[in-house]
Amino acid sequence: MDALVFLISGVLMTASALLVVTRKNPVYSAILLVVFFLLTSLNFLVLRSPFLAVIQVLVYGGAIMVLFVFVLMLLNLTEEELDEKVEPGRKLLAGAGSVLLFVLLAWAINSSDRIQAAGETDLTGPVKESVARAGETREIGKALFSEHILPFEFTSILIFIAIIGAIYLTKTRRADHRRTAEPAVKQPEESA
Amino acid sequence: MTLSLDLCLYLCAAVFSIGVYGVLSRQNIIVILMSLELMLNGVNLAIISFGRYFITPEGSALSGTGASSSQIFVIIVLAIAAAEAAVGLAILLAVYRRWRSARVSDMRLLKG
Amino acid sequence: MSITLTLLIPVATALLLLCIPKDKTAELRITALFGSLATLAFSLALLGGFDAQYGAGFQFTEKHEWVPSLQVHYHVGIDGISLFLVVLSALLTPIAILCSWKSVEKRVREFHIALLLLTSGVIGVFVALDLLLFYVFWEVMLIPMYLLVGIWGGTERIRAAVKFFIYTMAGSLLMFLAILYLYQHTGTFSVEDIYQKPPLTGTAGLLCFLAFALSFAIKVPLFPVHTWLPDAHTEAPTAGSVILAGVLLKLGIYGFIRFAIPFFPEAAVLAAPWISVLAIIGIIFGALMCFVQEDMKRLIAYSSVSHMGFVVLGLFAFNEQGVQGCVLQMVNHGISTGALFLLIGAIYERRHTRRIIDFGGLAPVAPKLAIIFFITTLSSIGLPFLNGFVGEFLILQGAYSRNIFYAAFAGLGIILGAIYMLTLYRRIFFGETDREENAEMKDLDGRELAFLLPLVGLMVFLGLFSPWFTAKVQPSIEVWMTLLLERGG
Amino acid sequence: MDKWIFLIPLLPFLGFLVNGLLGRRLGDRAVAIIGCASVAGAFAISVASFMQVYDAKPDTFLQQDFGAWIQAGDLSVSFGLIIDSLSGVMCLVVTGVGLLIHVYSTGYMKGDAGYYRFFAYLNLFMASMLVLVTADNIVLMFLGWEGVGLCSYLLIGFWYKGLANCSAGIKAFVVNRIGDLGFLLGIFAIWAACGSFEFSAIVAEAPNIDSSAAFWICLLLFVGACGKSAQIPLYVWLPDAMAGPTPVSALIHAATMVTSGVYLLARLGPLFDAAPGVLTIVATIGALTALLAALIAFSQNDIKKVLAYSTVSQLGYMFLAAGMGAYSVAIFHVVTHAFFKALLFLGAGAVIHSLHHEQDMRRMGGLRRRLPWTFALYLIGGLALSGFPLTAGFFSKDEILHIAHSGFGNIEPRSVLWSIGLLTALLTAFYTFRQIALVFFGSYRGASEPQASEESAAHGLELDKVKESPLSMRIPLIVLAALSLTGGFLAIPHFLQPGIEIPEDGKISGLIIGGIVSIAGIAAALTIYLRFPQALKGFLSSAPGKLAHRLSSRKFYVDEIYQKLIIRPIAIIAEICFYVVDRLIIDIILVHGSSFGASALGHLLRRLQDGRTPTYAAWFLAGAILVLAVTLWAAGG
Repeated sequence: MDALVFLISGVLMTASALLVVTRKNPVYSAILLVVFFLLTSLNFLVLRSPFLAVIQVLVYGGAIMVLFVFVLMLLNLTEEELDEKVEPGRKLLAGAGSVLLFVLLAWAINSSDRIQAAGETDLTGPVKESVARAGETREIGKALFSEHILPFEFTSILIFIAIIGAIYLTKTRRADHRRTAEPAVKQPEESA
Repeated sequence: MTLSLDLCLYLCAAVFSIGVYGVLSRQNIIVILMSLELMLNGVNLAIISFGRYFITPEGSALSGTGASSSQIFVIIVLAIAAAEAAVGLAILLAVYRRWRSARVSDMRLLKG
Repeated sequence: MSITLTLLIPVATALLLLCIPKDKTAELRITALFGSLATLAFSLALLGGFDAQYGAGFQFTEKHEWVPSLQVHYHVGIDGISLFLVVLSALLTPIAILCSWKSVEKRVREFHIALLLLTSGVIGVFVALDLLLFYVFWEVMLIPMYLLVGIWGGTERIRAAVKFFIYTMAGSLLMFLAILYLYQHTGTFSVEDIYQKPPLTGTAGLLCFLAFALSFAIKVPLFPVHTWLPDAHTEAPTAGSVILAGVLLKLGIYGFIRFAIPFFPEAAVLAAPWISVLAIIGIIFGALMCFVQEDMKRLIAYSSVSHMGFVVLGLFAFNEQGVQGCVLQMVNHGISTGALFLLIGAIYERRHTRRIIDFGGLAPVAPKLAIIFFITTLSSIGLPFLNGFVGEFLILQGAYSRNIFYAAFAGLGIILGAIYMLTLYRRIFFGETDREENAEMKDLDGRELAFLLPLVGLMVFLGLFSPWFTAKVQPSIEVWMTLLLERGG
Repeated sequence: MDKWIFLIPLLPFLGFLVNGLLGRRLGDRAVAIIGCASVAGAFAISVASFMQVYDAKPDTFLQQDFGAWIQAGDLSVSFGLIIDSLSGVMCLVVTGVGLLIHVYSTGYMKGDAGYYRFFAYLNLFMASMLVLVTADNIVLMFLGWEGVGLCSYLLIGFWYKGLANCSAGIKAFVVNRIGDLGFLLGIFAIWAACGSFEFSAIVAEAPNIDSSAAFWICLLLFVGACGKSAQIPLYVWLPDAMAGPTPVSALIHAATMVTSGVYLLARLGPLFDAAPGVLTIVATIGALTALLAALIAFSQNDIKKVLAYSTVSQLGYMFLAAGMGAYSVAIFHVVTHAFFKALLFLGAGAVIHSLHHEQDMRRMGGLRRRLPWTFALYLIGGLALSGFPLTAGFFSKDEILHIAHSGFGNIEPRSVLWSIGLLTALLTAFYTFRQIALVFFGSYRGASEPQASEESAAHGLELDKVKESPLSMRIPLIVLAALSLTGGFLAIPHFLQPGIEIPEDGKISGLIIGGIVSIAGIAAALTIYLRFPQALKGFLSSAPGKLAHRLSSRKFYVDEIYQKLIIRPIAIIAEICFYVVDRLIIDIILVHGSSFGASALGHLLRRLQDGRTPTYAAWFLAGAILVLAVTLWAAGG
């Protein structure tokens, strides 16, 4: 049953991911990305991580996607701007590179004995208990606020800094206004 | 047929590689950022899979201590991904205001 | 009587300088001076407490764990060979500060901080008994020197500084590789432990030796990797030149003595004839270079190449006379060449030129300068009665015992040395005082005498009472020679 | 007395310190007193020590050791002084003649701006020379050896405003240094062979040294002696050294320093005896130098240059004697030569002083009436130099010729060298009296030939303004004249080598031949220059005469040859080294070449860094793939 769900959602994930990176219009990409996130969340459930599945939907499907869409709206790129004009050679190279990467990764996965041997070990007693409950919210909370409190706090500081940075970067300054008002945009070529 | 670790990992590798392709082939910075999110998701999925299957009699092999380590890992990655998306998009906005372009090829100041 | 204190005082003084406002130059100078004098006092305490009869091993050792996982220790100690080099470094710092009293006006605070850190770094190199610690000091002292040349130097300072930096960096990177290889091979960074382990032989030993040797040869500098020296000297401020000539060049020789040769005795013996020949070429070549120089500082720089060739020659004679002469001559060269740079600095301060043809007939105008310059010149050309002779005598005796032709060809350097130094002296001090600027030049003042007379005193003292020096060094050299023999040198 | 011998060099040294450091404030009078008193003290102690050595049995000596000077391993050099018969004699000569010259200098240098400096240098010279003489080991001797070289340099360039003087000083120092290198290598060789630097040990070890080692040691030492004692090929500095004040020429470049090479040979006599090959070289070079210098002396116009070449020539005699193994005879000539050559130089100094620093003999003449004292004393010196019978030079020179003719000890007679020596004796008498004729006889030419010499300081000094020099300059001359007349009766060879056996055969005939040669030379010179100056002019204007004169007056072009063959090439090599090797090959091609290579590589790599993030990302990916592939390959393989 698990395997079946996983496989179906896996195929869909791959497909949606491919569509995300290939759609010309970023709005489609964004919508497909939401689909991808939801499918991922499903797979998290299959892998016995219910808490993460929820978080995945909330953070990725909610917060991050809203950000993306919001920015898309803000920019409101025109048709011409959306035209990427990527040379086919570049696409080919990128494709070849990523396929090569996938092949290598697959080879690595395939050739690793430990990965092949990993599976349901026969667990007994309290260990089995704790493993079974590892994905539960309570366990995660316990671990997060005891054993992993330091990284957790660091992460919060990091996010805090990121917020400040984001605000600072997006704050419109007068100089920017003036510059944007100028018709002649300074060409990147010149500044190079 | 049962679900196994290598199967999960193949999926992760596929998602990751697709993300890489996106990063390399696209010009639109927003899409590139989306591709980055794809890559991160691939990694997250891998971590979860390892946490699920790499179990020794003492507990999860990922950290050697609590069984929830992989979950914590992913949570932190998630938080960082959120931060990254926020900062990245903010930079994108600033860049767009400056140069009226969201094309990554137009940014070529990064050289000596 | 603690090495660590001697190391820390300059650093502490540098930190103290940071707390003084940068426009209070007088206070800055005085603080730096006292700091350096305190360093000198501590190094003299080391000298006083040094026990020449102690026998094998190092004295005043301190050992603390630093990076336990790599077995890196803070391990310091001195023997007779490093003792005088430490004292020399500590002696030249207050002199360098005094000689810059008026000539350095730019970024006074940073200047003194750089000088003090340089002192610390240099002393650190001489006392480090842990290879990694040694390497850290070796690199650390590079930076202040680079800054001294690059910020307070002459017109071409940047080029000179970069040349200096690239040369020394190139050498030290190779050395670092060799250190890591050695660590992999012996499993320790401790110098004393490596002495006890069987030495690296064969190709690996030779390659490691060459890596060390290149780094040290650049510092010495040995022909043909000497060309950074004239540039660095010419562009460096007087204080920088004094430290450069007085101490930095000795680091290379010291490295040979402490590390390269005892670590890889087989390779050292194999390379000795080649290095000796290079040293002799350096002696003659450096001397010949002096004939065509127009700038007196550059001339002295080339004479340093020549003199350091002697030092290397003595070391690679691998006999007691040669090594003893080498250690003595290191100190001698520090004193006499240091004094020459100070004198040229004093002249430059007055006339703002170093071109020899701008001078002439200074002897009646500035008799004190003339006398001290003359004594220093004599010391530099190795006249008996002054320090240079004893060192050169021992070196040549050692070289003679190794190979007669070494001594004969190196001896040519003595003749050439007399020619260029006396000609230089004649061109500066003798003849008619035909230029008005020269006729109005002031003689040395009290401050300058205060740092020159001790050096002159040392020249005479070491020239007449060298056994005081050699007796302290002798046991360490004997230990070194036995070590070399035991390790198959 | 042996407790006090350290004062012999120390007193003049203290004089040097006091005069050098405080002289400017002390005033000329005090400086002169300190200068002379310190040397007088050294002289007194020398006399006392000498008497003690003289009274005692042969082979006694006074020795004093002040601990180590240089020490390294088994090598040790001590501050040790020794007074034996040899160094005693030398001490007496050095301090005695030195004292006279100090006294003379008080008058000669009067009014010179560098008065105190002069006495300081002179005292330093005395100290160094006395160290050289009294040292009991060869390294300490080398200290004195270099010290006198230094003082010679300082005193030649005493009038430092003239760059030519300074260059002469440098030339002297450098040529000496060339010799010193030989000396130094000889010292090293001695240590290698004997394991000691002490003269007593070296002499004791001498018979055991194998012959080739002895040959090289002695040859190297002889190179040193050649430098200091101005022998072929290193004699060129001595004539130039006449740029110094005349008392200096008398003291350093005639009486004392230049004889230290002979002293060295005498000191190490037994060692040289073990190297007969070197002795042959020594004797040959001595004889050739004697001849060459005498030939050059012929045509010199500078009063001091004539004396300088005559010094070189006389030193040649000394080496001829030493080369015959008769070191004591050589020292005998050293002593007598010190007397009469100092007398001649000081006499020349008196002439120069009276003529207000005129040195060109073409602007002298007829001075015997205006300077009767000087003339008389100079004449005595000239007679002694010419070997006029019964003067000092007669005995010592003829002893040398006699030994060369009859052989000495194991050494065979060398008739060729003897004949060269005899010819030189004739030439010596001739050029000496040519000089006397030019200076003191004939008519005064000082006012009439104004352009004779460009260097002349005096311009047409009238004869009636020429005055005799002061008493302080005359007394030393009188003492030296007395010694020049009587010095030949001192039995120095017998004193130094008690068992000396000088062959008796032909001794008397030798003396007679010597006397005749000397008188013939004198007579010829006086006749030609006073009676037949026209004939001389005629000869000089003929082709061979011109050639001979040019060769002689241009000193056989030796300086020019050295200039072309040694000095120029060195200068050219230096230029080439600097511009080609240092600048071009090392700095530009190697250093800049490598930096250029690095920057070219950098330019190439820069192309990769086009500033586009995707490109960087692509490289990033490539790197990742590479790492992955390598890791897998390594794990799989």
